[in-house]
Amino acid sequence: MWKYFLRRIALSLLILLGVSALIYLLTMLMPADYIDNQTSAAVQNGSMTLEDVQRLKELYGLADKSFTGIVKSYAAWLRSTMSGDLGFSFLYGRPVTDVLADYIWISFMIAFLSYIFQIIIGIPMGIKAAANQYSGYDYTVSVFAMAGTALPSFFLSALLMNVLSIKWGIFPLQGLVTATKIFPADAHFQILLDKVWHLILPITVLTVLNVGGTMRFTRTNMLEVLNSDYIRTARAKGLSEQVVTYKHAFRNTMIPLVTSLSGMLPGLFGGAMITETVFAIPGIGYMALRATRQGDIPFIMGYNMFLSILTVLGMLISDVMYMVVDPRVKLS
Amino acid sequence: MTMDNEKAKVSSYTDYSEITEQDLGQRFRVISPGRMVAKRFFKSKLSVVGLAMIIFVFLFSFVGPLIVDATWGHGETEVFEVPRVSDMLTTADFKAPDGKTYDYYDKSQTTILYKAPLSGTHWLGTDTSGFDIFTRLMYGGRISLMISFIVIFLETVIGVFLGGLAGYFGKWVDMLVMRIVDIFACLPGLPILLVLSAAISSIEAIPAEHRIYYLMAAITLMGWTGVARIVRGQILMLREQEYMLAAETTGIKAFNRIFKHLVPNAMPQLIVNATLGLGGVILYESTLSFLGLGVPFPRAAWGSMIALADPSRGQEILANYPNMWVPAGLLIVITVLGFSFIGDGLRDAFDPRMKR
Amino acid sequence: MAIEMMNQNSFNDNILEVHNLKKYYPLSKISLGKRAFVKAVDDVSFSIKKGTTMGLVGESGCGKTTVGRTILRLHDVTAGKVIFDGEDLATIPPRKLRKMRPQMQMIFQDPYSSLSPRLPIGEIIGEAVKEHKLVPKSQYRSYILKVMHDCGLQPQYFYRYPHEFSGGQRQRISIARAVALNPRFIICDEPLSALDVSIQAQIINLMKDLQEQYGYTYLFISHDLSVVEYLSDTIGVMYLGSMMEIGDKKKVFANPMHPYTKALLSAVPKSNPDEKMDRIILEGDIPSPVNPPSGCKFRTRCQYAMPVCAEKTPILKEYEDGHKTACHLYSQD
Amino acid sequence: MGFFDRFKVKKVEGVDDTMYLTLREERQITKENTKIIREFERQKNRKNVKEEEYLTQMKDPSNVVEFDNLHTYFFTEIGTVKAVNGVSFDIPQGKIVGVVGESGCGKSVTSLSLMQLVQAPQGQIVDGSIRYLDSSGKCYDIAKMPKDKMLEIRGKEISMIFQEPMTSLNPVFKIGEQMDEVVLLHVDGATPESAKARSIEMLNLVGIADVEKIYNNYPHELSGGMRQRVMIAMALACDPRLIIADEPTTALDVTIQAQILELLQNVKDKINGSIMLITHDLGVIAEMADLVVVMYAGRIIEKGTVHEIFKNPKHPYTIGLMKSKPSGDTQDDRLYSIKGQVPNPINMPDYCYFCNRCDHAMKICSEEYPELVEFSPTHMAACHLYYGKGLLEQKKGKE
Repeated sequence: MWKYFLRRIALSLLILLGVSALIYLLTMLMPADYIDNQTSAAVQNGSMTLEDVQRLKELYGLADKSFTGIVKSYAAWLRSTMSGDLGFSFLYGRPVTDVLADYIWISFMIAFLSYIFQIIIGIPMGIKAAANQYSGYDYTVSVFAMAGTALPSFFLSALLMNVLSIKWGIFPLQGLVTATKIFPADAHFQILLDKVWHLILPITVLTVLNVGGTMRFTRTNMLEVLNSDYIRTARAKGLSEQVVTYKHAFRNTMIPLVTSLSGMLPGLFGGAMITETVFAIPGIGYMALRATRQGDIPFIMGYNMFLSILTVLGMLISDVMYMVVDPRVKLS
Repeated sequence: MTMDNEKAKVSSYTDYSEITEQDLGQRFRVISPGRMVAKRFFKSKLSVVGLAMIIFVFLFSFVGPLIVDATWGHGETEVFEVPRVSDMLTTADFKAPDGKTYDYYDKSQTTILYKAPLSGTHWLGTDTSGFDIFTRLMYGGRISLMISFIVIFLETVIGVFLGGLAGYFGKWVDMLVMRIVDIFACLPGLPILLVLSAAISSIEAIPAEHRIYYLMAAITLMGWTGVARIVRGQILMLREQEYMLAAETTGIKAFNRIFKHLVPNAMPQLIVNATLGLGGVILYESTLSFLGLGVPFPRAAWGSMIALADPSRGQEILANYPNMWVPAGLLIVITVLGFSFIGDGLRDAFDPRMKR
Repeated sequence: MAIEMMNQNSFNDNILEVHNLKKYYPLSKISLGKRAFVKAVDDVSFSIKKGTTMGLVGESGCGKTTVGRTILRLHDVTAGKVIFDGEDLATIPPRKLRKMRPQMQMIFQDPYSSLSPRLPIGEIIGEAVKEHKLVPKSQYRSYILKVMHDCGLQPQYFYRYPHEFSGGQRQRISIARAVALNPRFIICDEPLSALDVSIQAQIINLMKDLQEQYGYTYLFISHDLSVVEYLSDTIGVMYLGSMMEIGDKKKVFANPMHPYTKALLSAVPKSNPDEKMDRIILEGDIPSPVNPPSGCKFRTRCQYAMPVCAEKTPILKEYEDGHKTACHLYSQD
Repeated sequence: MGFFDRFKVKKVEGVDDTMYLTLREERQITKENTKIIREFERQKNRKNVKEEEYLTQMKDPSNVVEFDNLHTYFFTEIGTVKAVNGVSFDIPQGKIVGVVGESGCGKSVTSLSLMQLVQAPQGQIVDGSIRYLDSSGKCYDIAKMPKDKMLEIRGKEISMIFQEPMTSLNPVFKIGEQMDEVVLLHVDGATPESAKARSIEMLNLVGIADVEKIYNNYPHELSGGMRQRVMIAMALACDPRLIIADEPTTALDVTIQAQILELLQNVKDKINGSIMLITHDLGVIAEMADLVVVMYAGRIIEKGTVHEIFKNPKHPYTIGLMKSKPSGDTQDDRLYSIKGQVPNPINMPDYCYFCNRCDHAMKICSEEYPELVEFSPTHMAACHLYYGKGLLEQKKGKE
C-alpha cells in the first residue's frame, strides 16, 4: 500500500518535472526583446532597475540562448520554484506567491459554490434520467445538458448580463462590490451580502456550463450499473425500485463519481479565467489573464506551474479516492 | 430470374469456377457494417437534427459568402458607412446655486456612420467598424470550421502515431510515450494557449495572416493526448480479440494485420472522438478570439464578434445592440451542439450494446 | 533423459512434441519481495501422432488454452520445446514462423469475437490464402467456394458480413478459415462451448468429416468430457498448469488413475435418470495459480492426500502402455 | 439485371432476415411498439388496485405455481419477439421441475415473468396467467398483480438464483449486508441481530465452513462456487415456497457444479419447497428434476416426468437433442445432429416451429401448429406425428 503511494508520488513528481520543463520551454519561445518591451514602463517609473530586468531575462532563459545557458537558467529557475519562490511579478509589483495567496480565495469561493451546485443538481438529474431511459425527461435533460456544455462562457455571461443586469436590473453587472455604496466599516454582514449578490451571476454561469458534464457522467455510469446482474438480484430480493436505484445502483455509480469529482477539487483553486474576467471579479484567473496580456512572465510561469501542481494533485487524489471507495481495489 | 431458380442454379454447380459474381450476389447491395451503422445513426432523431445543424452551418459559412457577394457585393472586411441621424440623450446631475441637486437632460442629434440597424441590405446591421454583421458571421464560420477540422486532423495524426507506437510496441516505448502524454495532459490548457497566442502575436517575424497557423499548431499541441490515449487503449483491447489472434495464426503480415484488422476496427472510436472534439476546438478558438488572441482583426471570428459585448469596453453594445453579438453566440452553440449530437449518435450507432 | 527417448520416437509418426513447456506470466501488481508469476503452464510434455486427435481437458484456469496458444507461439515460451515437423517452434525466427503458420491452425472459442466484423466472409476465409499464395489467382475464388462448401457454407455467403450470421455458422466460417490454408495440425480451443447443443453436434460432425477427408491432426481443448471422449484418441487431463494424467482415451476413461480424473469423470451429469451413481464430490475450490500448493497441486482437494504429496511433486509416469499419471498413490520409482 | 436491381438488398437463406428492414420499416415498428408499451405500462403502474382483480383459484391446490397460456413478448425495434408464446405447465409442491431448452427458447423469460422481472418496458406479459398459491392459501394471478404487491412475494415466497455468480452479487456491499437485507425486508419484527443470526444459519446450511469470515467478506473475495452458495443461502433466507434456479451451474466448473447440484438436492429436502430448475444441460435435468418441460422457440414441445422424457421421448426435437449429445455409450462414427439453425424469434410461422429442422416433417407440419398430444396424464408432446388420423379429422370437423 505505502509502496504504491510512494511510487505514485514519485511518478507525479516526475510528471511535474516534465511539465515544468515544458512550460519553461514554451516561455522561451518568446523573443528576446519581449521583456524589454514589457518592462519598459516599469523601468521608466522606477519600480524596476535595468539589473532587475537582466536578472529576469537570465532566470527565464531569454538572455543566453545557448544550450548550456538554457540548462543553467532552467536549473536556477527550478531551484527557486522548488523552494516556493515563484518569482516577482513586475505587473503587480509583488512576489507571485503573495498575489496568488491574496486572490485565490475569491476564485475558490466561486468555483467551490458552483461545484456544490453542480453536484446537487447534476447527480440527481443524472440518476433520474438513467432510471427513466428514453423517457421525455431523459431526452429533455440530456439535450439541455449538452446545450450547457456547448455554450461559450462569455456568451452565456453576456446573455445573462443583458437580461438580468441591464434589462431587469436584478443583479449587478460587474465587480465584487458596489462602488457607489459606502458601507460603514462594521457592517460586515451587509458587505458580505453585497459580495454574494455580485457573485450570483458568475456562479450561475459556471454551474450551467459544468452541470451538464456531471449529469451526463452520472447518467452513463448509472445506466451501466442498472444493466448489471446484481441489480436484477436486488430486484429479485423484493426490494422496492427506490432502494434498488438509490442504494444498490447508486452505491456503485458513486465509485466513478467520487473518483472524478474528488479529482476536480484542487482545480477549484485555479480560478475561472474567462468568467472572472467578464464579470471583473478580482480572482486569480482574472489576475492571470491580465498578467498574460501584459506579458508578466514571472506571474504567468508561476501561475501555470501552480495549475499543473493542482492537476497532478487532482490525479493523485482521485487515485487515492478510487482505492478508498471501491472495495475491490485492495493493494497488498 | 426468381430467387428459387437462382438458388437451384448455384447449388447445382460442382465446378465452383462457373459460379458468377452475380450468383454470389455481389452486384446486389450487401448489408455491410457501414450500412448498419448508417441505419442506426439515421434512426436517432437527435443525430439527424445534429446533422441538419452542421449542414446548415456549413452551407451558411461556405456557400453563404458566395451568395452574399453575388447579391450585394458584401465582403468580409468591407466598411459600410451607413449614415443616419440619431437622438442623443445625456443626463447629468448638477448642483444649482440654490443648493439643490437637479437632474439635467440634454437632447441633441448626431450622425452615426456605423452600427446601422437591421435593414434589407444589412440583415443584421453593421458593427462598430461598419462591417456587415451577417456577412462576417459567414466568414467567421469559415475560420472556425476550418480551424477545428485541421486541428482535429492534426491531433488525430499525432495521436494515432504516438498512441499506436505505445500500444503496438509496449514495454519501454509505451512507458516513455505515456509519460509524455501525462506531461502534456497536465499542462493547463487555456492559460498555456493564451501564453502561446500572446507570444505568437508579439513575435514580429510572424506576419499577421500566418498567426492562425501557429494558433492551430498550439491548439493541436494541447489536444493530441486524448487521441493517443484512446488509440493505445484500443490497440491493447483489440489485440486481445480473437480475430487478431486468428490473423496472427494464419500468418498475415504485420502490415496487413495493422491496416486491415486493427485500423478499421479502431476507426469507430476515433471517428466518434474526432466528432466530439470538433466542438471543443471551436470553443477554444472562439475563446481565444474573444480575448483578442485568436484570429487577428480585421478578419472575422465569432469569438471576437461577441467580444464587442464585453462590458469592460462599455455597456452600450451589450445593452442596445444584441444584433452584433447574439447571432455569433447562437452560431457557436448550434455548431458545437450539432457536433455533439452527431458524435453521440455515431457512438450509439457504432456500439449498440449500450442501448437497451 | 526422458527427452532423448522422446526424440527417438519423433522419427516415427509424431506430428507435434511438447517437451517441458512452461509459460509464466509476470504479475503486474506490485507485491512485496520477489516478483510473482502466474504459472499458467508448468512443465507440460506430450506428443500427438499424425492424423489423431488429442483431447485436453481441465477446469477453468488449468492452463489448457495457454498450452494451445503457446504451442502456436501466439505467446512467447518461457521454457521448453515445441517440436513441430522437426523445428522447435519455441525458438524459431519470426520470418520462418510466419512461413510455417499455414501448417498449423487454430479454431477459437468465441464465434463472435473471432471474426473481424469489417471483412466479408470470402475475405475472412481467403485473406491468408492470398497472402501465402497457396492457389493461383485465377482459381482463388473457386477454391474459397469449395472450402466453404466443405464446411457447409452456401456460396451466397461469400460477400456477406459476419454480423448477419448465427453462432453456429460463424463457427463454420472460423473452421473454413483454418481449413482453407490446408493445415496439417489444428488446435481447437473450446470451439463448442459457446454453441447450442443441437448446433454442437453439427460442428462435431463437420470436424470429424474434415479429419477423415483431409487427415488433420487435432488438439482438442475442452472442458466438456463427453465431447472429448467422443472425438479424441488420446486424452490429457490438466490441473493448475500441470498434466495430471495422459493416455489412450479408452484406457483413461475405463481406468482413470489420478484421483482428479476420477472426480472429474464422476462429476459429469449423465443423461439417465436411473443411473444415480455415487459421485466423488471434491471439497473446496481450485487454488489460485499465483500461489499453487506445494508438491502435488491437487493435494488440497484430494481425499487420498498423504504427507509426501506436500513435499514432492509427483512425476508423470507410465503405468500401463500409453497411460501415464502423476500421483504418489502409484509407485514413483 | 436492371440498373436499379443492384441497389436492392438481396435476401439469402440462412442469414438473419431482420437485417433487411429499411429505416422506414424500423421507424414504423418503433412507433407501434411505443403505443403498445405505453398501454401496458399504464396498466401496470396503476395505484390501489383492488385485490379481487388478481385473486383467482388454482386448478390443483397441490401446485405452487400454474402457468396458463403465458405469453411474454419483447417489443424490439426490429419486430416483436414472442419469447414465451403460450406456455402452460404446473410446479407441484415439493417437486423439482426442470425447464430445458436451447438459448433463446424462452426458458429464462418464463421464470422472469413469474418474478415480474422481465426487462421492461420492451418486455411485457401480454396474455395468459401465472397462478401462484401463497403460504396463507390465497391464490394470486401474478400476470395481473400490481408492482407494489409483487415486492412482498419476491425474495420471500419466491426467490431466485442466477447464472453468473461472479456478477450477481453487489460488489460494494459485504456478503453479510446483502444477506441481512432480505431478512430485514421480509421477516416481520426482524432486528439487525436476528437478521445476522439468520444469515449465519443459512450460510452454515449451504456448507460454508468459515461463516463469520465469509459474512464480513466482499463478494470479490470469494470464488465462483462460494458465491453461488451465498446466492443459494440468500434465496433460502425467508423459507421460500419456490426457488427459481436459472442455469445455476452453467458458469461453474464441472467439479464445482457437482458440489452445487448436491447442495440444491439437500436444500430441497430440508425446506420442503419446490424448485424450478432452468438449464440447457440434459444431464443436469436427468439428475435433478422430477418433472421436465422441454421448450423450443417460446413454446413447450414436450413435458412429462423425468422418466417419461428420458426413457420414452416423443417429440423429434427431444429425441434429437438427446441423440446429439455424445456419451460413452454411443460411439457411432457420426453423431446424430439436428440440421439447420435455431429459428429467428421474430416473424415466427404459424405452423410447427421445428418443421424445417425435423426429419419426419410432413405436409401438415408446415400448415398448422400441432396441439399437445397426451401419452399419459403427465406426458405430452406437441407433434403431428402422434395425431391419429381420427384426431386430426375430428379437429378439422370442429372448425
